[in-house]
Amino acid sequence: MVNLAVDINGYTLKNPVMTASGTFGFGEEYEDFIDIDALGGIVVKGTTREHREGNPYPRMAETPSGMLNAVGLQNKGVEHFASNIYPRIKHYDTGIFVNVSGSTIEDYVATAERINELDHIPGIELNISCPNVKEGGMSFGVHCPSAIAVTEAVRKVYKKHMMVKLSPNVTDVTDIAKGVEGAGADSVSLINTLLGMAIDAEKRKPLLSTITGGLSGPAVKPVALRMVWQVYNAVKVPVIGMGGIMNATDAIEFMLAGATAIQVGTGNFVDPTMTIKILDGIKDYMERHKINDVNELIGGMHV
Amino acid sequence: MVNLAVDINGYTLKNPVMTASGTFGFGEEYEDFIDIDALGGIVVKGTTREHREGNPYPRMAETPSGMLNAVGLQNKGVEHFASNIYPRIKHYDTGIFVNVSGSTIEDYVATAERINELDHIPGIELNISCPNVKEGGMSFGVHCPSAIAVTEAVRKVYKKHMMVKLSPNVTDVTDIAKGVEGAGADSVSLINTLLGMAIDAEKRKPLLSTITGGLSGPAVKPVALRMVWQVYNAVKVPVIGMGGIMNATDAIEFMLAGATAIQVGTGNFVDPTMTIKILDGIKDYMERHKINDVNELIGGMHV
Amino acid sequence: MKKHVELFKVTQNRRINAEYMILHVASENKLPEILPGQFVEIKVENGPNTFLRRPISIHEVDHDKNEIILLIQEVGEGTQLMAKLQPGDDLDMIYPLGNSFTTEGIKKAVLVGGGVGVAPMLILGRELKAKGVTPYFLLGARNSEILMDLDEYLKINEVGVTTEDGSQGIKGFVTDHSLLNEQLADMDMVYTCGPDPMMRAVAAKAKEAGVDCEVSLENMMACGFGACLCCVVDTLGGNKCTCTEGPVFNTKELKGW
Amino acid sequence: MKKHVELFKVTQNRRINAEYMILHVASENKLPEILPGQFVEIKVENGPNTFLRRPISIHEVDHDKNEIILLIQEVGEGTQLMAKLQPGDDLDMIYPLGNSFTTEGIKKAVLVGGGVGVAPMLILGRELKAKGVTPYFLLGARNSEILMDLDEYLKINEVGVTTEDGSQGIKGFVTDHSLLNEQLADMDMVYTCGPDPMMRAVAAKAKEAGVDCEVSLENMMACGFGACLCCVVDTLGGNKCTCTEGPVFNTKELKGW
Ligand SMILES: Cc1cc2nc3c(=O)[nH]c(=O)nc-3n(C[C@H](O)[C@H](O)[C@H](O)COP(=O)(O)OP(=O)(O)OC[C@H]3O[C@@H](n4cnc5c(N)ncnc54)[C@H](O)[C@@H]3O)c2cc1C
Ligand SMILES: Cc1cc2nc3c(=O)[nH]c(=O)nc-3n(C[C@H](O)[C@H](O)[C@H](O)COP(=O)(O)OP(=O)(O)OC[C@H]3O[C@@H](n4cnc5c(N)ncnc54)[C@H](O)[C@@H]3O)c2cc1C
Ligand SMILES: Cc1cc2nc3c(=O)[nH]c(=O)nc-3n(C[C@H](O)[C@H](O)[C@H](O)COP(=O)(O)O)c2cc1C
Ligand SMILES: Cc1cc2nc3c(=O)[nH]c(=O)nc-3n(C[C@H](O)[C@H](O)[C@H](O)COP(=O)(O)O)c2cc1C
Ligand code: FES
Ligand code: FES
Repeated sequence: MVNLAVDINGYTLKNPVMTASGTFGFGEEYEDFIDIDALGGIVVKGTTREHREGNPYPRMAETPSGMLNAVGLQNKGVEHFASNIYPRIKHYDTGIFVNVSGSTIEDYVATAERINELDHIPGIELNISCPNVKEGGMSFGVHCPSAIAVTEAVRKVYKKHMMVKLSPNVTDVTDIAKGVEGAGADSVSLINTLLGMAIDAEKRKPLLSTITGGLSGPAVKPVALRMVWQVYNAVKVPVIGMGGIMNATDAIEFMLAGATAIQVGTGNFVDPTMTIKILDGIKDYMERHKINDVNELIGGMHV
Repeated sequence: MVNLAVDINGYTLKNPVMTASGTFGFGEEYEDFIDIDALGGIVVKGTTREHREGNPYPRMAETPSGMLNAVGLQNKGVEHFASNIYPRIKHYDTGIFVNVSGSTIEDYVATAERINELDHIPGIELNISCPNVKEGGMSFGVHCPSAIAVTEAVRKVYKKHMMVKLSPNVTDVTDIAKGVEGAGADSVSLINTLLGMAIDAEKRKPLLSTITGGLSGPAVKPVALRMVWQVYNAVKVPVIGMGGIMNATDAIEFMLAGATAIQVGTGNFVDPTMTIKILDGIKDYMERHKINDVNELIGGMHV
Repeated sequence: MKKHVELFKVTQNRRINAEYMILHVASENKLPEILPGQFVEIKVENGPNTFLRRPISIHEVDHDKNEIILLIQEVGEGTQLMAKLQPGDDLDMIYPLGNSFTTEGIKKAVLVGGGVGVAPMLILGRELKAKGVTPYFLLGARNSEILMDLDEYLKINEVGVTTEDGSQGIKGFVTDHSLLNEQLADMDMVYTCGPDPMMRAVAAKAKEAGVDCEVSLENMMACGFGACLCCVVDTLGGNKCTCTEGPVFNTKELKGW
Repeated sequence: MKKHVELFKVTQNRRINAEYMILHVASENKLPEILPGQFVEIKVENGPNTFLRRPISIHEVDHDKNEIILLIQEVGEGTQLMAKLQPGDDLDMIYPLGNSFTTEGIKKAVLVGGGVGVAPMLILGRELKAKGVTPYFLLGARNSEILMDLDEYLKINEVGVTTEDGSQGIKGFVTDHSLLNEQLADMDMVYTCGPDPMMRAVAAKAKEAGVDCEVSLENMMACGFGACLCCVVDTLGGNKCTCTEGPVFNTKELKGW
């Protein structure tokens, strides 16, 4: 038997396959298709202090090998999550991470504090990289001082695993990664979506209500892989990689570039069973390459 | 008859369709396929002060809806261009722009000075955004002070049209755009390639000799469109847009987002007649939409 | 209702006119219950520009043959590739998705389909008839060339027709037909699916007459099963997902209708 | 030589074994002169992961029928889609590309093809024979199952065969064959195309025997016609483009060979 378990700085995932926030609902949306418990971890929907309606429709556009979204963190607020959703999903035998977002540092802190009380949530993913909200979100994550400030503030109140999700819309992602590592991040995840735009040439109008939105899917994979590799070489905390992963080969590429675990995002929409196929594919690869421990893949690219 | 001519800050292109540097050789490579004189302009290969061998093979990898390249400015130097290539191509009845690159400010200045002497070259494209060279190149273009410094220095010696080519690998492209505008750029062109990486999972090796390379093609189009729109709203000089343009609809989207002219890059490899098809497609679109002057499209997106 | 992701086999692909075709796809398994108004999400293979699945309404279900029947209009690359499917080809679908039209407590109803929006009306008409409701069909098209073959509908009940050029039925829009005017007050429900302006015009007629109206929305979808929150419509109860809480909505719930 | 971009029609697609097929494509126009060693760049339609064209050597040319004949091995998505082409399908090609093998001043030559690398050897063998040169073929394959049909080669001259499992011809690699050992000193030229390690081994044999060796390189290409500078090989004269200054190089020019 091969070992698939990976350790992300003190917390063990039974395997490196996780799901990306905003693409996997609360897990429940996928229960008809797969066994959630088979996954290494799931990151649930972006959660904020208060209820948010998100952006107006239209919120998505298809692009070459990818999509733009402008959902804008629609969610019912952390209290609703804690009282209504958490009780329904806490039985999952997988690492449930809550993606925490906000417009102010106080928002982030209040949300993280509330999540800290939930026994079956081993960690949060601090989303300082959402490009689809007017205030906060990505603006925190693209400048070092604000990224550090929000991470430090949340660190004070959040006692479990704190993963910080980085934005690719920066000149030097390693700066921010080192900053949040210094501010107490237990791990970093990347990439969030690349800021993009799409236009309907016939109607001469933007395709999204917000004009710009977040690009995801295979189109961004080369950028994501590059950033994972850069960050892996810059920080000591584990890196969780994502961006366009559609199959086991993609997942393995991210691990070779330095990811300890990976998240599947947009791919879940195309094939809701994709995570399980990726998990099986990783096992096949390990057998073919005679690798007994998946940890051997991490940063295993020969340069 | 519709008007296709556009003015880029004093220089008139007979139509808005140009070709992107490094993808169109010196024009000669396409003579078998199209009439070069039909184009609005061509930007020839990245040219440096001295001969450069470029990076070792392998230099390219295919990615979803795009490609990575790591050519690394292979060229025979500006003197070779001036004495050997220029005499062969100067008869083209189209705007020939030379893409100027370098490792130091002195390099850029020396190259631009030499090009300034060539009568049939109406302008240069200052490449401060090449991700594939160890020194100079992109490092100038991702920070405002160095972008301004190189632009100012070249402005002193270069008397004709100076287009400055911007890197997308930055937190805020409008900062750099405003900086180079202030430093004397007559126009800005964008985007150059996004820094990316590809891995061969079976061999556990990077696919490029340089590990990372520049991503181009339709995959980057949403990012490019967004940046063109941001820069159009930030500067007064004309914007020349590119990134993943494969057909007339794409080209029109860039113009609606604010581009005065567009450049076709990677698309030339897929179809060496693509520029002409785009030109014809723009005319069709104008007829269908009863637009007599292509200038009406510039920034014509209704927001 | 449990959702399935399954590889169907194309058994028939019949072109009806220059724009539409009818696609039959069969399952190896016993089909589950499928409600009128539900839809499938199709994975389009070999499309360089069809990254996401495409939502298509369920037009008919043949439980004997375990076939789902779809009415598809060619509009872009995805539907063009569907038009090329041959018997024996695989088709990867997620189904059944979405809610359904309300059929309880209705006696007489008008079913208004415009263009390819007639798709869910056939399965709905059958279901209504089976439940003892009288369904009056009203189908609108640009011209007779792209109007549906009416046989299947006529087997259920009478069919009103409008064409914009008057080449068949009443000349004009569906809202010009007597079914949505003089006869409307008799109805308990108007069901409609079609282009947005048509549905809004139909809903306005229904509102005027004080009759309930259910519309089937065709919002852009990335997933189709409630995971992405891209497909929302603004309702009195806030943003709702068209793919799980719709595609069918009573227009009373919708803001701005 | 003028390059063309043209829509050809597939006239025949014949599978030879589990991995290879032979594709005939016809032009409506008179084909221009095409030299042995030249190649085409094929646009693969409907491939979500085949953005760039695919370079394929010219295997044979039929000037009477204006047909170009290609030998293609299925290795990935692009070649798999080529394998599915049917007579009547369109195929967008840029051709003829690249330089060619040297045929002047040669009397006797060995033509070594490994795997799908035999592709340019048939057209080269014909050309040599027409010029009065005696071509000795040496074809290597993993096993007899994927070895080419030898008929066309035998019509030209004798054919040496090696298979790695000994299922046909000499057991071993092409370099184990007497044509590249005892008989080599008699030759004026060794031409070779195949996997990189094989070509290097062949080149080493030639060097040892003091015989010139021309290799056809299969470097990764983005354009195929000299515009991108991606396909370079390191030569004594600096980086040269495999697509315009190659694919055929005399190994004397290549660094590290
Ligand atoms: C619930 C629902 C049921 C539908 N039922 C049917 C049906 O029964 N028959 C039928 O022919 N069509 C139906 N449609 C519309 C169908 O989904 C689109 O026509 C199809 O996705 C277009 O794909 P394409 O690749 O051919 O065109 P594209 O080139 O992608 O786009 C052409 C146009 O189609 C629309 N469109 C594209 N993608 C989507 C999407 N994911 N969701 C909604 N609209 C889109 C856009 O307005 C676009 O401008 C339905 C849509 C929804 C949401
Ligand atoms: C000058 C030249 C002549 C060739 N002649 C033939 C021939 O006659 N018959 C034949 O079957 N094959 C030939 N090849 C190889 C052929 O181009 C590749 O097998 C093909 O491009 C693979 O495409 P794919 O989509 O099937 O595989 P992919 O999935 O794209 O790749 C599979 C493998 O093929 C190789 N490859 C992919 N793209 C290219 C490219 N653009 N250039 C070179 N290699 C690539 C890579 O090593 C890759 O790992 C030739 C290549 C060159 C450069
Ligand atoms: C529809 C959609 C909604 C998303 N919502 C969130 C979110 O709430 N929080 C977050 O951190 N990332 C969000 N993301 C980003 C993804 O988690 C992921 O970082 C990104 O999509 C790249 O991965 P992918 O290419 O595999 O999708 C969202 C992405 C999509 C497509
Ligand atoms: C093979 C290759 C070589 C390139 N060389 C240069 C160069 O020398 N100078 C430059 O400014 N940009 C260079 N570029 C970038 C293009 O000019 C263009 O900015 C980029 O490819 C985006 O446009 P596209 O998606 O249409 O290709 C190169 C791109 C490619 C693909
Ligand atoms: S389409 Fe994804 S939630 Fe409705
Ligand atoms: S493949 Fe582009 S120069 Fe050779």
